[in-house]
Amino acid sequence: MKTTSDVLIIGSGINGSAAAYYLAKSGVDVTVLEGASVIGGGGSSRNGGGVRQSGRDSRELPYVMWGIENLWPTLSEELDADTEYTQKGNLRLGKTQAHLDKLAQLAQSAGKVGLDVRMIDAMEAREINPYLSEEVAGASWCPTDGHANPLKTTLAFYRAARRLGARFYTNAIVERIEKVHGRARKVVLKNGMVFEADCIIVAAGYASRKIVNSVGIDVPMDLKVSETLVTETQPHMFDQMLGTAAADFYGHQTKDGSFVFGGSAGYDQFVRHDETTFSTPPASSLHGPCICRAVTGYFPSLEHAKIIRCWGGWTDLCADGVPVISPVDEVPGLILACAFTGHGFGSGPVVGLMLAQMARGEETVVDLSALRYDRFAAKDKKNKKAA
Amino acid sequence: MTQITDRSMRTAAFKPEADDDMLICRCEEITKGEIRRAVYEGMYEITEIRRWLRVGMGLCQGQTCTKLVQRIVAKELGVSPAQLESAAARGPVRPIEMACMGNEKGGVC
Amino acid sequence: MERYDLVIIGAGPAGLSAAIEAARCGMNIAVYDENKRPGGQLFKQIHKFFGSKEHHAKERGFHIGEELLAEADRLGVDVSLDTVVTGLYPGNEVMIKKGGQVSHVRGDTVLLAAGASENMAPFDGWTLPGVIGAGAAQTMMNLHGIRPGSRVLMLGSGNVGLVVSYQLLQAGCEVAAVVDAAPKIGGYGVHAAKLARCGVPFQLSSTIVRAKGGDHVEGAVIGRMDEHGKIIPGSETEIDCDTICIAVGLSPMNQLARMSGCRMEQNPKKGGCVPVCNEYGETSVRGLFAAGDAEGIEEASSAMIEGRIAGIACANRLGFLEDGKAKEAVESNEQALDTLRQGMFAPKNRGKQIEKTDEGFPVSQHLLVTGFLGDDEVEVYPGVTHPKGLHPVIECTQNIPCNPCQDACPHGCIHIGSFITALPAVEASAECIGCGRCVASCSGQAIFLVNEDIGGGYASVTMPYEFMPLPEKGDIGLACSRDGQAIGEAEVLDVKSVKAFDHTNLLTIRVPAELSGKARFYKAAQQ
Amino acid sequence: MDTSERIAVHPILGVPEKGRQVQFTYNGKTMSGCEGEPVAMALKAAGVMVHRYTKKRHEPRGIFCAIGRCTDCVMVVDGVPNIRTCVTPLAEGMDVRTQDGVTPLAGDKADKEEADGTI
Repeated sequence: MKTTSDVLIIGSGINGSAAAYYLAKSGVDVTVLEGASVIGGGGSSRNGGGVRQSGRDSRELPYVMWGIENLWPTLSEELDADTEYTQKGNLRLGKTQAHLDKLAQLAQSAGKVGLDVRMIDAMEAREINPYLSEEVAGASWCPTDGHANPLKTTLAFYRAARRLGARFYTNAIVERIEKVHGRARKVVLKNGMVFEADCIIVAAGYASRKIVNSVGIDVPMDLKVSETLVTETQPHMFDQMLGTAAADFYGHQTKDGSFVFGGSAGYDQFVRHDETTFSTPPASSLHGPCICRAVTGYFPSLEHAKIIRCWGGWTDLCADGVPVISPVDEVPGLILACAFTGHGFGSGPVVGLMLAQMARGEETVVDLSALRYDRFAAKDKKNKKAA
Repeated sequence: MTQITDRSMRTAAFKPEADDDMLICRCEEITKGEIRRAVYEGMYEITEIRRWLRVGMGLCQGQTCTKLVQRIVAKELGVSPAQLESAAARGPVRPIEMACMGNEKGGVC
Repeated sequence: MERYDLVIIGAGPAGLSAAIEAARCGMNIAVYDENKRPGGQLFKQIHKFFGSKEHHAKERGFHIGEELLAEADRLGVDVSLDTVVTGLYPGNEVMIKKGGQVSHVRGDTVLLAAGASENMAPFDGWTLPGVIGAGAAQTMMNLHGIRPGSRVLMLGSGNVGLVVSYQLLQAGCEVAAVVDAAPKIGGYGVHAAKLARCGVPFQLSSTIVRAKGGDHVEGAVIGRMDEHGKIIPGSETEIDCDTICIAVGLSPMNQLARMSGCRMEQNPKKGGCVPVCNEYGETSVRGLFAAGDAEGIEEASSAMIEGRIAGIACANRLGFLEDGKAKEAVESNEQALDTLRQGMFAPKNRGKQIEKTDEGFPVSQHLLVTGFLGDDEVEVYPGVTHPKGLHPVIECTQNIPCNPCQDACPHGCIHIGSFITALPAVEASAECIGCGRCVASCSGQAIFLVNEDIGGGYASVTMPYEFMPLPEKGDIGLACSRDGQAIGEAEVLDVKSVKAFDHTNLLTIRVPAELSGKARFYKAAQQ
Repeated sequence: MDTSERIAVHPILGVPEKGRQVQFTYNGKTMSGCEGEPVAMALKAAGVMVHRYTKKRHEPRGIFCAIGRCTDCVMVVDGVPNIRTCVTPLAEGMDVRTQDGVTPLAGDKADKEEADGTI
């Protein structure tokens, strides 16, 4: 077993696996350590599959837009696997004036960054999606948004990286990082094994927090449960990604015809967790019914669709709602990508690409200075700065 | 000390077998050959096989093929089927119409 | 949220037995079952059960189901049918679906008694309409009165395969053959013998290579396997059939257990992945119990006792039954369970080669391969004797936990002793009065009344007969040997149908005296 | 109705208890079965083996588990696809159609119209 490499990646989710792929592709010797028994078993496999720009914070938009323009359209070919990427737009639905105001505000700020997203009325929304209920009052419409299959995309990056010689180890639970000569260098596993590399990328979801704590770095993040359900295969209805201003559900119809919908029950941040089951939160009996009510409120004709599976995942919720994607100046050799706050899937490919660039010491394709690890400041300081 | 799993160990070429075309997952119509190839491509866990191929994710939720898949994967990896971790069980264990699941007794508070 | 002292998932033998015990202690119980009828698989079981008299032996499964239900009813247990438990959540919360509604229910104790699911064996064409599970065959013919097919090939020679094959014959289907990959018949020899004397051939070390047909089964190709499980080239033969029935074992239903987060184990002796339970059936999640096939694949008789133990344990846990009484009740049930788990087919002996019976008699290898005892072989067993006049001949040659025949004989002709798995012996000194109770009481249909000399060079043989149409006195037909071959002419001397015999008719035929040790079945002459 | 698929008298169970005879349509064709018995049983009694064709390989499927688990017997019943016919009670006037993938088998519509005399 080889325990030294150029780059060590902690976490085999879409960010870690994509970084491994782009590194291996450029000839870098890379090893991925995954604490769970399965590859990409965390948020990467437990999300609604959105590949979207609309509804995002303007700090995220530049790289997400870059990824959708440059990586997603050819990703299936690149990885030699069907990621089921579908770019047929995103309807973010509203039922009340307050909803529409909220959507309009988001659309406006996204427009400023150059995203094609506009408000449409109920009639136009129904032209795009004839299944909408009478309750829908309007929507924001972003034609370049879409969705993909997160399970397949994550595993496709893994498979492609593995084909290129990237090494993956599962059940490799990281205990801590150790510095050598002032640089992050060693990764010590819970079982005592030590891996070494010139560069260490931490992309381990919420678990990243404890790992980087070992070298004196902290990211203000918390855990929140998010649940998703899937229906039996249904006749084809529509291709758009869906979201709502009320954030009561999101989702889409997949290539095989089933619907995947996520949503919240309102108690998501209070679900108990223990550290040994990070990848499998206890499912709650409340989410399924909640999501069903939400969905049928917008899509009454889905009432006969049968739910065959519900599952939960942990969201690594950041204090300011956007991730940390950043080299850590205080600990040379350490790169951090975490706190994706529940919307990290669609950005996975471009984040992986940029992590690879950071590891090679190159400029990233998009400037990420707004997502640095040391951006967090007290409320009053921030206000002062803004003033 | 727990053993970590090296996902790079398999390097020999994939060898087709006579019954590779036989369906294993009846719902999603996945063959033995597809499952074997997935293992060869690095999907060592039942969960990964499911996610990669949709084996056991169809109408019956794996009630028919789970043991068969386990046996095939175990054979490919050269381990006993009992050593493989089952995929997580998820509710609802029987399909429920959305209208029904959303209709909770006592209504919504 | 609704809350019960005990929530039972599954109204089969284990669930109902637990409900009965718990209700006796005054617990507030909810029982949920997804089927439209309670009783689990019992209502598909139309054969008589093995075991001890105290535990429903010689009763047909569906009658046991009716009794359990009546008892549960008397005790005021509310069985909620057509009610699906869709999930088991932290805190022993159960989500149920009934009608068009879901609801959340909590149990201070919860019992998983959801039974088993069938294993499957894939082969080329196994998805063709006409390939069905053995459970499907039972459901179709015994619940709905529909024949699964007219000529059926059975894959699997375990008890399920054997019992269902016999039921297929009773429903008026032909059974083309029983095929098994194993080199030996997996189920009870007596079940195999019932099929063999009806002429059903066994093809062991063989498997189905493919099902033939366009849009439904029109035949099958089977092949012999070498020791590595590969088909021997050139060994393929075609079998004419329109239905293929798969009976290759059961696995515990474990989705709810796995959802609950209780500790699970892969246990081949229990048939698969099961919750780790203590002696009372409690899982690693406090208050969550499991019993019956969901806890490990066994017979329905064991499931009932496991259910009782779990019911008692739940009552004790919540203070409805004091420690001393609970301990006593559990112990007596455990003894009964232990008794059922003895003999050659005990869970602990699964996969073992057994050459000799507990008494030291050789186990008939012929029976294990062909399904019937050799004419000479049968002579060594203690149930086979040749006194003058009428006497029982018991062709029971394996150590199975079963003893109703011993008590069936009012004259003490039959002796098993206190050890329930011992082979029955015919007492030479006792006198047979020809009542036939032993014949009807034998769940394995392995007891015959024989009079080797009724004069005129003839012998009489009385056999159990459970087919339609029933022959009539005076009919002339064919006497068949243990392998189902016609060996001579037979005249029906008597047909006895007594209510107490519960649909096991006693058919007495007259055969040439030299066939007295061979004639074991009767076939109407070809019309 | 008294086809060879139905057991008239069973040696142990006697005469099967069945509901009254009702009519339903199968791909537009009128058939009869017993009220309350699973749709799949009524079809089996009428000699229907194929319930659906699969999505990928377009292969025929029929009854397999008969207890609502395997879902091979799903059909389009009263316009709703994926109905497990082995556990769905037959009711008077049901419209049962062969399922192709997740929709009714093409050509049925024409058949039905023909049967209804609308063409």
